Amino acid sequence: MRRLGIHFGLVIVSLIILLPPLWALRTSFVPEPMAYSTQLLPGVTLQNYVDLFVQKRFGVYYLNSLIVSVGSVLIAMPFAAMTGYAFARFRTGGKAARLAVLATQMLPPVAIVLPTFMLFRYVGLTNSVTGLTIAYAAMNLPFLTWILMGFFEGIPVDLEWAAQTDGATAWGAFWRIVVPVSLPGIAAAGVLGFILSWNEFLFALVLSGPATATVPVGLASLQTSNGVQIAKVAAGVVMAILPLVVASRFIQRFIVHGLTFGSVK
Amino acid sequence: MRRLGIHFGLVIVSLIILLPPLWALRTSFVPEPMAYSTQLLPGVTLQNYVDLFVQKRFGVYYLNSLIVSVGSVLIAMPFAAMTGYAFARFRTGGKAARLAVLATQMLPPVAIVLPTFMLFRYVGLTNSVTGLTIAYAAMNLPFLTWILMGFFEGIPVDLEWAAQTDGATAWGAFWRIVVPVSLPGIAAAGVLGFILSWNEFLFALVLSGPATATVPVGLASLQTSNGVQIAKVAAGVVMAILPLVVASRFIQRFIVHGLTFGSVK
Amino acid sequence: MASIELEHVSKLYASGAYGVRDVDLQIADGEFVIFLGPSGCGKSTTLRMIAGLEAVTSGDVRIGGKSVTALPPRDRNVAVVFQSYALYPHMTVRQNMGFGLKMRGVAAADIAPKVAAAAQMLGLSSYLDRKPAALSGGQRQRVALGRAIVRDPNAFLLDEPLSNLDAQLRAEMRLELVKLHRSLGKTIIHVTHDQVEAMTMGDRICIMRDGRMVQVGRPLEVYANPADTFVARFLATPPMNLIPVTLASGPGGAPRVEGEGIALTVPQRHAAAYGSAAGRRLLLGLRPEDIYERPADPGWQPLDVTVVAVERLGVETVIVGQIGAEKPIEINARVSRHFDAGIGERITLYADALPMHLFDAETGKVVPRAPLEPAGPAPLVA
Amino acid sequence: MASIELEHVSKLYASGAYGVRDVDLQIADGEFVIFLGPSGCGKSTTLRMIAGLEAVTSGDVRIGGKSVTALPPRDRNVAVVFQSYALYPHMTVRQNMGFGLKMRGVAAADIAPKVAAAAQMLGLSSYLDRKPAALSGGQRQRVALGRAIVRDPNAFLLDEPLSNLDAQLRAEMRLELVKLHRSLGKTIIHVTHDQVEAMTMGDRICIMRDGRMVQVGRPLEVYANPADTFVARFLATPPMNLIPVTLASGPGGAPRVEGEGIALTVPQRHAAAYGSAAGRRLLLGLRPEDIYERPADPGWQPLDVTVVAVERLGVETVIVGQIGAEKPIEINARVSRHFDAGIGERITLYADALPMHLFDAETGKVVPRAPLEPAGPAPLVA
Repeated sequence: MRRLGIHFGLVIVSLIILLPPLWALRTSFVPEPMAYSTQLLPGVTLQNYVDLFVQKRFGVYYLNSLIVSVGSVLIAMPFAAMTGYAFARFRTGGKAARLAVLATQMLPPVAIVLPTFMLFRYVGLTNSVTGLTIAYAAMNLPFLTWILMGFFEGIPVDLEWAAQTDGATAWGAFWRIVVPVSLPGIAAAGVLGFILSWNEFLFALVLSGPATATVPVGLASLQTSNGVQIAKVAAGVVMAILPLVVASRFIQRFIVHGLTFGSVK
Repeated sequence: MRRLGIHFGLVIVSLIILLPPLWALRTSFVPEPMAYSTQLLPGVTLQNYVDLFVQKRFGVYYLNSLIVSVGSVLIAMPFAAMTGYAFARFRTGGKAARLAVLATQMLPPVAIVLPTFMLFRYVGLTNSVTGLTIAYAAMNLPFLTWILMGFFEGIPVDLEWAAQTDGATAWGAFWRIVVPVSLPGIAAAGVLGFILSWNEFLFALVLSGPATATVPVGLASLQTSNGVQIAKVAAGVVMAILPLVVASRFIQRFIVHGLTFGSVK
Repeated sequence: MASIELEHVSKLYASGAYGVRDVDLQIADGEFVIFLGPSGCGKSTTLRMIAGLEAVTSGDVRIGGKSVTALPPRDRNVAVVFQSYALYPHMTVRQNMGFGLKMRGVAAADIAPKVAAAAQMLGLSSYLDRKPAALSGGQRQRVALGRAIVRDPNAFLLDEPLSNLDAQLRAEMRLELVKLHRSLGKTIIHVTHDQVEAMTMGDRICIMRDGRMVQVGRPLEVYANPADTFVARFLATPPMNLIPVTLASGPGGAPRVEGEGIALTVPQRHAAAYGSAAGRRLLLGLRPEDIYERPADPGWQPLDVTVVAVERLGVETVIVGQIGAEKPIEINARVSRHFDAGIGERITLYADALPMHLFDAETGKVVPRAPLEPAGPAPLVA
Repeated sequence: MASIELEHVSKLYASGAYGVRDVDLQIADGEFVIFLGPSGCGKSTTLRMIAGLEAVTSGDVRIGGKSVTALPPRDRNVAVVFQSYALYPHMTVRQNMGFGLKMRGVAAADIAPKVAAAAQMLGLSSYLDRKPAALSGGQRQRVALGRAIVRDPNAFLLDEPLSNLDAQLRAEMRLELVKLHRSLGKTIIHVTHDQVEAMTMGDRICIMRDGRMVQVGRPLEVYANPADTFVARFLATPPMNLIPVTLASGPGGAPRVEGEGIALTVPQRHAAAYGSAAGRRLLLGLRPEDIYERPADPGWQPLDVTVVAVERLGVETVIVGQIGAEKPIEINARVSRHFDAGIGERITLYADALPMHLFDAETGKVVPRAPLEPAGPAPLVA
C-alpha cells in the first residue's frame, strides 16, 4: 500500500519534471504552422533543426558554447584544485579566505558584467570567444575551488603523511595521491562548472557578438526577433539540453558520489 | 618568513577581490561628471543615491526585491525541508529522485523562461510581484531541497530514534528534534536562497514590468538607457550588494558551518 | 509486568540478506539479559526490533504478554540508551531528561522532581542546565541513562552504552549499571561485544552470530559448556585453545585424544559420552587457565610445548607455546606471574583434562557430555 | 644504525596549548619501545614529530645520531603505520607496497621481488592485485605493515596499528609484531592506549600524560614501581586500589597505615623509607591481585569488606568490596574463580602488604621506597 503510494507520487513528480522538456521535444519535430496544435503529433519534420543550423547559425553557437564551457573549466581546474587543497589542508588564510571565495559567488552578476565589459573592451576581448572563455574561467574558479575544498577536506591527512614518509614531497603526495583519489570529486566539479558555463546568459549576451554568441544567446534571439517561432525555439531548447543529458548520463555516479562531499573511502 | 609570504599573498588576493566593490563605493559618492577621474576622491556627493531613489524608482525596486527574495524562500523552505528529509532519511525515490532534483538545476534558464512567461501570461501573473515570488519559490525549492538533504544526512538517526522511544511520533521527532538541530543548515540554505533570488536577472527581466521590477533589472536599465551614467550605476551596485554584506555578516558562522554539510555535533 | 518474548523473529533486508534469523527468546520480568556477539551479528537489530525502531519481517514481539509487533516505539514504553547517547544537542540536560515525560503529557511541575531525583542518583545535579556539548563522555553517558530512568519505562534496552568510554570509566559504569538494575528491578537488555561485560553484568547471556542466537544461558554455564567453537573462542581472552585431535584407545583401553605433539587421557567420567566421537576429526578445547606450570592435582597431565612468547601482564603471565612440528599449533597457557621461560625453550606444562571439550572439526559443534558442577566455591578437582 | 633520541622536544600549538612538553628520551638501535597513554596525551604527536610529519617547536630529534629536526619526512627513512592504515585506495596491494621504493627511484625489476618477499612473509601473496577496499580489516593492517617492511627503513613507527581490529585478531597481530621485531631487529616505536599491548610487546614503556613523559622503564618495573597514582591506575584493569590513609604507630611501635575501615602494618623493609611520610595525607596503593580470599603466606593481613559485587569472569573472579562507612571506598580484589560471596555480605579478605605503595594525596607522587626484586620465577614472599 505504502509502496504503491510512493510510486504513484514519484510518477506524478517525474511527469511534472519531464513534461516541459518532452513537450519541447515534440514541438521541435512539428512543422511551425502546426506547433500550437493540441494534437499529439500533427506532423513530423526535421525542418526546424535544419533551419536552426542553416539559417540561424546554431552550428557556430554550438561550437562556441562547447569551446567556452570546456575551455573555461580546463583553465580553472588546476588553479581551483591547488587553491581548494591549500584551503582544505593548510587552512591557508583561514575562515576569511573561505568567505572571500564564497563572497565572489554572491555578487549580483548584473553588477559585475558592466565593469567586465569595460575592461574587456579596453584590452580588446569583447566579441571574442577567448574573452568569454576567460570570463567563464574567472567565474568557475571560486565555484570549483569551493566544491573541491569540500572534497579535499574529506581525504584523510594520513594518506598524504603515508606518501611523505614513503618518500614523496608534499607536492608529490598531492599529485600522486590526493588528485587520483579525488578524481570523482574533480569530475563532478568539472561537470557542474561545464553546466554553469553552458547555461550562462548575461555575460554571453554582453560580451559576445553575432559570430561569437553561445547557445543561450542564440536561443534568446529566437525568442525576440520578429515574433516567437515556437517550433524553432523548441528545437533550440532540445539542442541546448542535449549535452546536459549526455553529460549527466556519463557522470551520474560521480555527481551523486562527489556531491555528498567528504566521503572518500 | 613563510607567514610573511602567506600574509602578503592574502593582502594581494583581498585587494583583487575587494578593489572592484571599493571602486564602486568610491564612484557612487563622486559627482557624475567627475566619475571617470583617476583622482581618489575628486568630490563627495549623495546626489547619485538621491537620483537613484527619486528619479529611478529604486525604492520600489528595492522593496520588490526584498518581498520576492524573502517571500520565495519562506514559501519554499517548509516543502524543501520535508522533501530533503524524506530523501535523506527514507531514501524516498532513491537515487532517481535525487538526480531529478539535481536535473532541474541543470536546465538552461533561457530555455525555461519562455514557457514560464507563456504560462504566467495565461494565468495573469506576469508583471506582478506575486508571480515573480512564485517563480523564485519554484526555483528555490530544488536548490534548498538539495542543500538540506545534505544537512539532514549528517544528523544521526539515533536522535530521532531516541525521540520516538521517548514518546514522539515520527512527525514530532522531525519538528522537535531534526529541525531545531538543523537550524544552522536551514539558516545557511535560506540565506543562499535569498542571495540566489536577489541576484536573479533573467526571470525578473521577462516576468516583471516597470512597477514590479527588481534591483538587478533596475541596475540593467541604468546601464542601457541613454548611455551609461557610471556614478549612478556605482550607487546602484552598492545598494545591490548592501543586503548581501549585511546578510553575510549576520550568518557567517551559519554559512561556513552549514556548508560543510554533514557535521552536526 | 515487563517480560519480553521473541517468537521466531526474523529481519530480512531489502538486499535479501537476513539481519536476524528466527530468534526465539523469553526474558522474565526484572531479568538482566546480555546480547553478546561480534559486530554485524544482529544483536543491535534485535534490540531495535524490540524497541520498534526497525520493522519485524516475520515473527512476534511481546512485551508484558502483549504483542507489540505492530505498535510504534512510543507505545511500547521501553527506553533505549544508544551507543552514541543520542542526546538532543539543542536541549539542556534537564530538558533532555524531561523530554520523555513531556511527550507523554506530564505537567512540568510533575516532571521537575523526577528529573531532580534521577539527576541526584546519577550525580548530575550540578549539570542540569548545561547543554550536552559541555559535558564529558562519562557525563553524557549518565544523562542518556538518566533520560531513560526518568520515564520509568517497563524495560531498558541498552545498545553498547559503555563502548565509547575509556577502560576505567567503563569498569565503573559496569558496576553502576548492575547496582541500578538491583535498585530499579526492571528488565534490562544490554547489547555488547565485550566479554567482560557479558560475563559480569547479566543473569543470562544470549550469544549471537550471523543473525542467529547460538547459545543462551547463565554466564558461567555458557563459559563452562560452550555449544560450539565460536562460543568457546569468543567468550574469553585469550580464547580457548583448539587442538586438532582424534579419539584413540590408550594403554589399558582408556580413551585418549591424540594429535600432533599431544596425547591426553580422557577423564573416566567423559569416556562414555565421547565414545560416539571415535574416528571423526575433532578439536580438543582446553582453556588457557586449565594449563599451568605445575599440576594442581595429581590427575593433571603433562603437555610439552616450545615457548614462542612469554606475555608478562604483571598480574599474570601468558605463555604462548607451540605443539607439534609438521603443522604446528600455538596454544596459550595462563601461568603464575612468577613463572619465566626463554623463547624457544622446550618446557613441560600440565593440563587439567576434566573441563575439556571435544568439538566436531567439520561443524564446530560440541560433542555433548555431562556438564561439570557449575563453578562455585569448591575447586573443581577430579 | 637507528637509535632515536629526543632532546627537550616540545610541541606548542598556535592555540597556546602544549601538545608535547619537554620530552627527553634515548631509544637504542633495535629496541622495541611503547608509548602508552590516554587519548590526547601527546603520544601520537611525539611519534609524528619523530617521523617529521609535525614540526618540532623546540628541542632536537636525532635518528642514528644525526639531527633530523629540519629534515622532511622523506629524508628520515622511517616507516609509519597509521591507525587508519592509510592505504592508497586507488592502488593495488602490490602498488601500495612498492610505492616507497618507487619514490626512491628503485627500478621496477628490483621492487617486485621485495614486494613478493614481504607479501609471502605476511600471507598476502594471493591478494597482491586487489585494491584495499576489497580487503578485510586484518588484511589491510598487514598491507600497511608490508608497505613499511618493503622499504627496509631504519625504524618502524606504529601509531595504534591494532586498535581497529577485533579482540582475537588483535591478540594474534600483537604476537606477530613481536615476532617481526625479533626477525627484523629494527627499532620500533609502538603507540597505544592498551595496557596489554604495553605490558607484553615492548622492551620499555614510556607512559605519557598531558604531553609529558611521566615514567619510562621496563614493563614489569613500571608495573611494580609506579611513579604516581596515574601510572598506578592506568597500567592494569582493574586498576590499583587507592585508599586514603595516614601513617601512624601501631602496637609495639611498628608503623601502620590507617584509614577508615582499614589498618595495615607496614612491612619492616619499607618502614624506614616511609618514615618521612608521617603526618601527610596519603593514598595506600594495593593491586587487586595482592588481595585474596585466603592468606598465601602467614604475613598477609586481614581486610574486612562488605561485598558490593562479585564479577565472575570464568577465568577468575573480581570482588568489589566496600571499606569504611562514612566515606566508603570501593576496592577490587582478584580472588580465585571458585570463590563466592553474596552481595552485602561482610567478608574477610587478606592483603599482601609487601608490594604496597604510598602516594602523596595532594600531588599523587609516590613516596619513594626500595623496589622489590623484579618479578621473576621466584614467588615474592615476605
